[in-house]
Amino acid sequence: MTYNILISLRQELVLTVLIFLLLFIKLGKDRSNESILNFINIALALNLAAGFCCHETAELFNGMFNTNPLIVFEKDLLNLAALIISMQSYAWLKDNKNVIEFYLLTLTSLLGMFLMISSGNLLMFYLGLEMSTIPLAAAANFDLTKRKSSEAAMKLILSSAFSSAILLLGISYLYGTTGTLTFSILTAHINGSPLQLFAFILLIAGFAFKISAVPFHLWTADVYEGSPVAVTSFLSVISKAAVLFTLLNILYKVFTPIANTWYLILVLLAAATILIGNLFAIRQDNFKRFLAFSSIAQVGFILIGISGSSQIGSASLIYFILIYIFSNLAAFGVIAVVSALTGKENISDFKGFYKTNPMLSWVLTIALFSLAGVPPTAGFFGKLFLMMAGAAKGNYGIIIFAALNMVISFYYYLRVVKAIFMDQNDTPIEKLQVPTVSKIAMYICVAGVIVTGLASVVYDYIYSISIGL
Amino acid sequence: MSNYLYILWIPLLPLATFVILGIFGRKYLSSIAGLLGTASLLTSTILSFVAAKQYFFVDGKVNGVYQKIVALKYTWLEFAPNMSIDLGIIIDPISVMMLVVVTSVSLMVHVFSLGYMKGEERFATYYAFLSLFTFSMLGLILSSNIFQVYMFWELVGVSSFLLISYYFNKPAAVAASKKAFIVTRFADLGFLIGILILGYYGGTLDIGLLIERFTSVHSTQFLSITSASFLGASMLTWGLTLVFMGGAGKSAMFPLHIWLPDAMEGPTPVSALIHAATMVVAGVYLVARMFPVFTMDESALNIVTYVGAASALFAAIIACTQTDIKRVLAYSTMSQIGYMMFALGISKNGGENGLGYMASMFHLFTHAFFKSLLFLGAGSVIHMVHSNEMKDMGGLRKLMPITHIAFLIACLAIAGIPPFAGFFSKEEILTAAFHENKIIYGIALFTAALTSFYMFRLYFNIFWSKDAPADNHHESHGEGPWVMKLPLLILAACAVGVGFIPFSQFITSDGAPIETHIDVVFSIVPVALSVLAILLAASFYKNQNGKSDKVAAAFGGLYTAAHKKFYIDEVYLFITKKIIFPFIGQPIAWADKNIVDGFMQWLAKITLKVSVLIKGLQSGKVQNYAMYFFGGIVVLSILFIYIWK
Amino acid sequence: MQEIPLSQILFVSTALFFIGMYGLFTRRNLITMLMSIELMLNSVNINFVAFNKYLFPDHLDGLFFTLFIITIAAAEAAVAIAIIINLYRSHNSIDVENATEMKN
Amino acid sequence: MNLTLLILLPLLTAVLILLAKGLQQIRIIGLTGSLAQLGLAGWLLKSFLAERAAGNSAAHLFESNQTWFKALNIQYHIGIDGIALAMILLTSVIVVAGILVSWTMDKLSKEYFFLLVLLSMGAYGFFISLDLFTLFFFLEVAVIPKFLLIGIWGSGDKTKSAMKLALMLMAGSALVMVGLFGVYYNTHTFDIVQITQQGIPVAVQKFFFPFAFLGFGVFAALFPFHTWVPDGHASAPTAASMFLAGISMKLGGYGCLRIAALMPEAAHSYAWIIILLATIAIIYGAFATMMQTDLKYINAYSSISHCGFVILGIGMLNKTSINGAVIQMVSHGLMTALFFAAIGMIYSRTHTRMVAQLGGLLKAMPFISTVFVIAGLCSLGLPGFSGFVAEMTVFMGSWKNPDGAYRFATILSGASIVVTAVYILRATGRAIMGPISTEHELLTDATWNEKLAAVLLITGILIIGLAPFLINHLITPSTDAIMLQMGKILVSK
Repeated sequence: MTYNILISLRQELVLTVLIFLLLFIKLGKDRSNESILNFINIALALNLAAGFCCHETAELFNGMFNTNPLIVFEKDLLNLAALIISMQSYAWLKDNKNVIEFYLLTLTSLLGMFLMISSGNLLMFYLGLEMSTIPLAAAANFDLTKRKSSEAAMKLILSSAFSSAILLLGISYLYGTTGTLTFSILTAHINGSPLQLFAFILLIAGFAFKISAVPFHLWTADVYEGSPVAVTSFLSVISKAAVLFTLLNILYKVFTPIANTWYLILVLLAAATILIGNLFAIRQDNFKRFLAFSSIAQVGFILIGISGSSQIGSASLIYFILIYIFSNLAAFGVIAVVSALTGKENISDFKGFYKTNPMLSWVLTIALFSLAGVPPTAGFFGKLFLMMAGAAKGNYGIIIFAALNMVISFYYYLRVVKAIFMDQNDTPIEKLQVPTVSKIAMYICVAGVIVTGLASVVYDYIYSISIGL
Repeated sequence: MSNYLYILWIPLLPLATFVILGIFGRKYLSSIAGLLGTASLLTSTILSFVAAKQYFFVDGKVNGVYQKIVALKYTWLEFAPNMSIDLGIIIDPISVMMLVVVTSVSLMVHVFSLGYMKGEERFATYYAFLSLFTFSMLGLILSSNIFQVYMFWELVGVSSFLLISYYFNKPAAVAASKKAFIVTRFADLGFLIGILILGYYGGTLDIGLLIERFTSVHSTQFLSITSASFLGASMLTWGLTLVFMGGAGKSAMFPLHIWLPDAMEGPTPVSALIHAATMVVAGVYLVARMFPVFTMDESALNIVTYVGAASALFAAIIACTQTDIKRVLAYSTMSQIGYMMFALGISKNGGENGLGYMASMFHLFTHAFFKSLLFLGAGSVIHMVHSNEMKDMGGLRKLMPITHIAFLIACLAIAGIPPFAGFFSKEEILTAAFHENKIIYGIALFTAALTSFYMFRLYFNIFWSKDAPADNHHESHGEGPWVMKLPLLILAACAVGVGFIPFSQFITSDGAPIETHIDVVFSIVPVALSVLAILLAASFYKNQNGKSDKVAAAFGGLYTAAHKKFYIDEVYLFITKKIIFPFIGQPIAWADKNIVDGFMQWLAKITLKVSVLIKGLQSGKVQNYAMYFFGGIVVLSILFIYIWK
Repeated sequence: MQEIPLSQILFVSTALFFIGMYGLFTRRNLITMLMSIELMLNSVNINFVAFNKYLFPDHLDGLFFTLFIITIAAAEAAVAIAIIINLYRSHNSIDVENATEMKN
Repeated sequence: MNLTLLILLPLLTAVLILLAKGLQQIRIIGLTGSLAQLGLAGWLLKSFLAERAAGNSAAHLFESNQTWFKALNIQYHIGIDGIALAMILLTSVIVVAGILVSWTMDKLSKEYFFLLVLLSMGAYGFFISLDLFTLFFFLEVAVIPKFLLIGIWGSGDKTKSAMKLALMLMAGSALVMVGLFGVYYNTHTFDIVQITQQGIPVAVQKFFFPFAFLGFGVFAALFPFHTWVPDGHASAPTAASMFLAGISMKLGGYGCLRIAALMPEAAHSYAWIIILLATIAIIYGAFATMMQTDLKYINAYSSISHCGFVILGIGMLNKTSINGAVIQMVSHGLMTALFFAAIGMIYSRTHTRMVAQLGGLLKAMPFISTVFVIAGLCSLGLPGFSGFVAEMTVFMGSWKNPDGAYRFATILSGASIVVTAVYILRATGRAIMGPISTEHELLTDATWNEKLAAVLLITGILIIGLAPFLINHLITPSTDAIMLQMGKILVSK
């Protein structure tokens, strides 16, 4: 029935409505940023809440769009992330005259991701993908006057256009060899012929580009550094998560016949990604760039988890994404506040940070420990479960490799902690007035970092709804 | 069998004193510390005399043989079933005898110290340490378990360390204490391994059981230990030799003797107690304790014999050349202990053949008295002259008559002049040696002569040689208070008297009394030699004439060598300072910094290097990014379409 | 007239794709690079149409896909050009070599 | 009784510390908390002995087992045997002492005490957990506090040391993790009890034992992974050094023991390597100590040497030697904590740790000097102190092994006690004895809190040293169980 459709599409619909509302607000007489921001945050919170109401499996528009508890949960995660980001960028947007455009762009891209996640068809998937990418490219350029910002946007749009061209070529060959675009039918026609493998590799490359896996990652650092913090966090958390969900979906549901191939590919990519990400992260001084590389390394671990190709694998992936949202956004939150209020974005600026801003320091530290995977933070469990999933196939080489890389990553996270707590600095960042909204967001993140790991119910729930190969 | 448990109090009382003085002494009891310690020890002494009386005269003997009685046995630490450290009390002739010796000598020293250490800042601490030592020594004596022996062995070592370094701000004292501890520690390592060997094959650590198993030729333990061998020697030899090594360390046998002379840095009463009468004979006691097992292995016994003999001679020669009176005494101690050792070595087990054993114990007994007497005498001399050097002394016989007499008696005793105590015990030793081994007998004889020579050299140098120094500071405090004279007198009496004890009635290798008699004909030779030596010494040193220097010059190299203690210390110094430190210690320390740790550092460095090396990948040119992108695709395609297809 | 075999069409499209890629890799002018990307997209379009016509004529998936690609390419180009213009504002050039501030 | 209290109590203390205001409140809370822990541990001991006396001969007492991650079959499974109990007692004692010696810590005191308490929580959790996952969790919980404690409150080249320590320990736990995964995927559980029951295929053991064992070995300062020890201990603030050497090095030893018990065949076949490394550590550590000039370095290196005995005891794989290893863990914990406390007291007064610059302290500060000497004597294995009992037990155990090479290893290790004597006496002779330098003459002796801490630790040392049968009775049943288990598996295979 019609309202069934409405329920199935509720998350998308809410977003669409919100987008249009924002357009009207833009057209109407201008309001104060505070009111707009509060309104949006509340709306996003509602949207998030709406996600939890009822989880049903449905298939709409003859397989173009399908949804199930897992997908709904994934969208909830993205909503959560969007909400947190928007709360954290409060300080930055408060006196920015283009606040609405920012939300138009990000929300549109979010909508695109929703469509991509629940796409049941390559065409739908492609549309979602582009819909999520193009606005972000514009958003990357949000600081119109900054040189770096426009450079970042340029790099993003060009390389994503290139990658989507590659992706499309892959899809076209896939279409040529199978004659269909629908996932459910596609599986039957996959036979691992060279052309299909080639097509598949092109497809994987497209994905790898979005999740910035080595060697398709090179745009990441520059774009993260150039674009505004809010956009960076959006890129590093939400779009990555969305693409990962889709990748998981496609690999586990569609390309099952060539599982062995993509298992190897994933392992290779994972190894390269972890290593390169770590090696680059060691040297970085710009915080966003640093987090870019660290997030690349994280993706490597995620790939290991996916390569486990079991229910544990997918569950651990989603679980890790949740944790990653909390921890990464906590870190970005602090940076967002600092850069919005002082414009400083370098690790060296954070020397002696603890003396002036103990609260922020602790948030940042906990976030970093979580990223490093140290108990009792959730990151520990996330990483460990990913590795367990990876180990399930008995390929301990990659596990040992990853374990040793954890030590390297530990080093650069501790480097930051060292700067914050131990390094002497006569001109530390002065005491900052953190807006309440951002504070709340940070507390949410920290609480998430602590609780998500220790409270096993979260993982058990995810496991119950997640899919295996 | 009557109850001997009260013997437990003999060691416990000093322990209690130590604890009390150790904790409260410094603050509250410093005034009465001495009296407290002396009183408690007096009780112990009385108790041990009671014990001796009960054991030797009342119920020790069962149908003619003195029994080994285990009065107490408490499992203290069980390593494995029937392999455990038991704290026990063993009572047999030698342990009871040692009880008497240790307590009475220690008592004398306690009393003497009341005067000697008067006014010391750490008076209480001193008595605490004394009590600790006495406790450890008594514990060692009473041990029924070889590991228990080892424990008290270590405790004795440490308390001696504490007492030697009593003057802790005197670097020499500290160095001496370190030397003493480390050398004996090294010896104890041998002891420990010996214990491990014996315990492993014997399947027990209980001395009684060990003896029982290793002396019965057909016991599995005996067979296994004798059949097992390492580097040609049977495990029994190894075990016993290593145990003896421990003994040699404590008893300052050559070549582990180097700590003893330096140990004289401690307060003189301490030297009298530890380094004359009690601790240094622990080695002898240990061998005697394990004697039945030793008799089962010829080679081990031979080692004991020859080490003993060598030490006796070696020390005697050095003693002739030393000028520090305490060092002379130290070397004489070493020499006398050498006597006891080889006496044990040449002895056999049981009956008349056990003469050496009995003689050795006898000499231990007499030696304890006259040697502590000598030290205390030297103590009161030093107390008066404030110097250890002979050249600062001379003609003191007028100023300190009592000391003089006592010292003379002691010298006569050690020289083996009848009817003084030393005579009897030495006679027995010589007799035994004569019957068993002529070479040893020769050495013994020569050493005896040397002994009387250097003792009287000492005696004359202190009390005669020049006239009483005119300066008045000697008169100022004369000979010290009665508490210092009384022990001298008592001990002098002992030095005269104890020789007449029919020792062989009580202490023999197998507990059964044997008949011994002094063969006048036999004893002419040694006595004559001693007398000659004394006369020689008198002619050299009675009053200052250049003779001695001439003789010394005549001996030339030998003299200087002896004067330099045959350079043994230098050898040790060379080994430690020139070999162990630079060739083992430093290389390891270096390697740890630069190789082991360096490797870890290198890992970190290399990682950073690589990361700098590859930073070109991120060129910042979007076109290169696209190329890498395409390159990635190409690689993947090649890998998965052509290679792993 | 007998029709052109699929292989030749595929050859053309592939050629087109790699020409586009070559352009993207070599040209310094951002606009030209954008055009090269359009070239690549168009080759993909040819693929779709050809596959659809020759192999699976009964559904129109390929054609639809082509339409969407064209649309999105347009959108992409629009945003890209906007960005490039903005880049020109800040850098006073649209040479890709000048926009390499962020590296390593 | 519920063992979780051991985790909750420190947690509560930590929270209260965060809420407290002012040094006075904080340290009062810290002290009360740690005393409560001590009391709890004592009560635990009492009820444990009561249970045993009542004839409850189960391997682990006070077990409780909740499912934690159902999907992954991860349990929160806790329970203690004698060995764990001994470790818990050790921890609680050292925590109290540590709090006491850092009584006047005024720099960021809140964070300081918070981290100390957190560290102790990790230790408790580690010792009570019977599930490898939980074990691993608590093992790593302890890492971060160490890093911060050293890096923030340390001295000298503190950040470098802290970094080195953190990274090496992290590498260690990474190895452990690989080992645990291996176990998990071949037994489908992390539960130690279950694993011991069902056993692990020998091939699997052979492959994964080295990872797990060496991983824990890093924590236990096993040669050649010991290099974090000297710098870490030397740079750390007093209490942190006490915790590091007293508690967290024991995590490693305990872990090694558990791993060896889990994989008996592998342990047997790798025994010679373990013993080789342990012997090297003992000798090498001893000689390296001999060359040190900084009191803290001396103690750090000697810790390497002493912890070698733990590994040696485990490697010899017989009841006596393992008993010895456990006793050595406890003994070394107390002894080295005492040592570091004394050094800290000296340093806080003289502001130098260089042996050459000290001298004759016995004159100025008799109490502290006495403490120092006692620690030294314990370290060189004097009868009456715990060190003697532990080392002798290890020797007796190792000697049981008739293999010539093992005998040789035992003798070499025995030789280390001579070297120990050398360096201890050198340090004592220079620093405590000898003439005192004029600027040190007027220094004051220990304050009440320092005295209390020292007395507490010394009491522990003496209890073990004078009445070793107590701890022996406590741990022997557990070691028997382990040996039985090993034997059973070895027979069945």
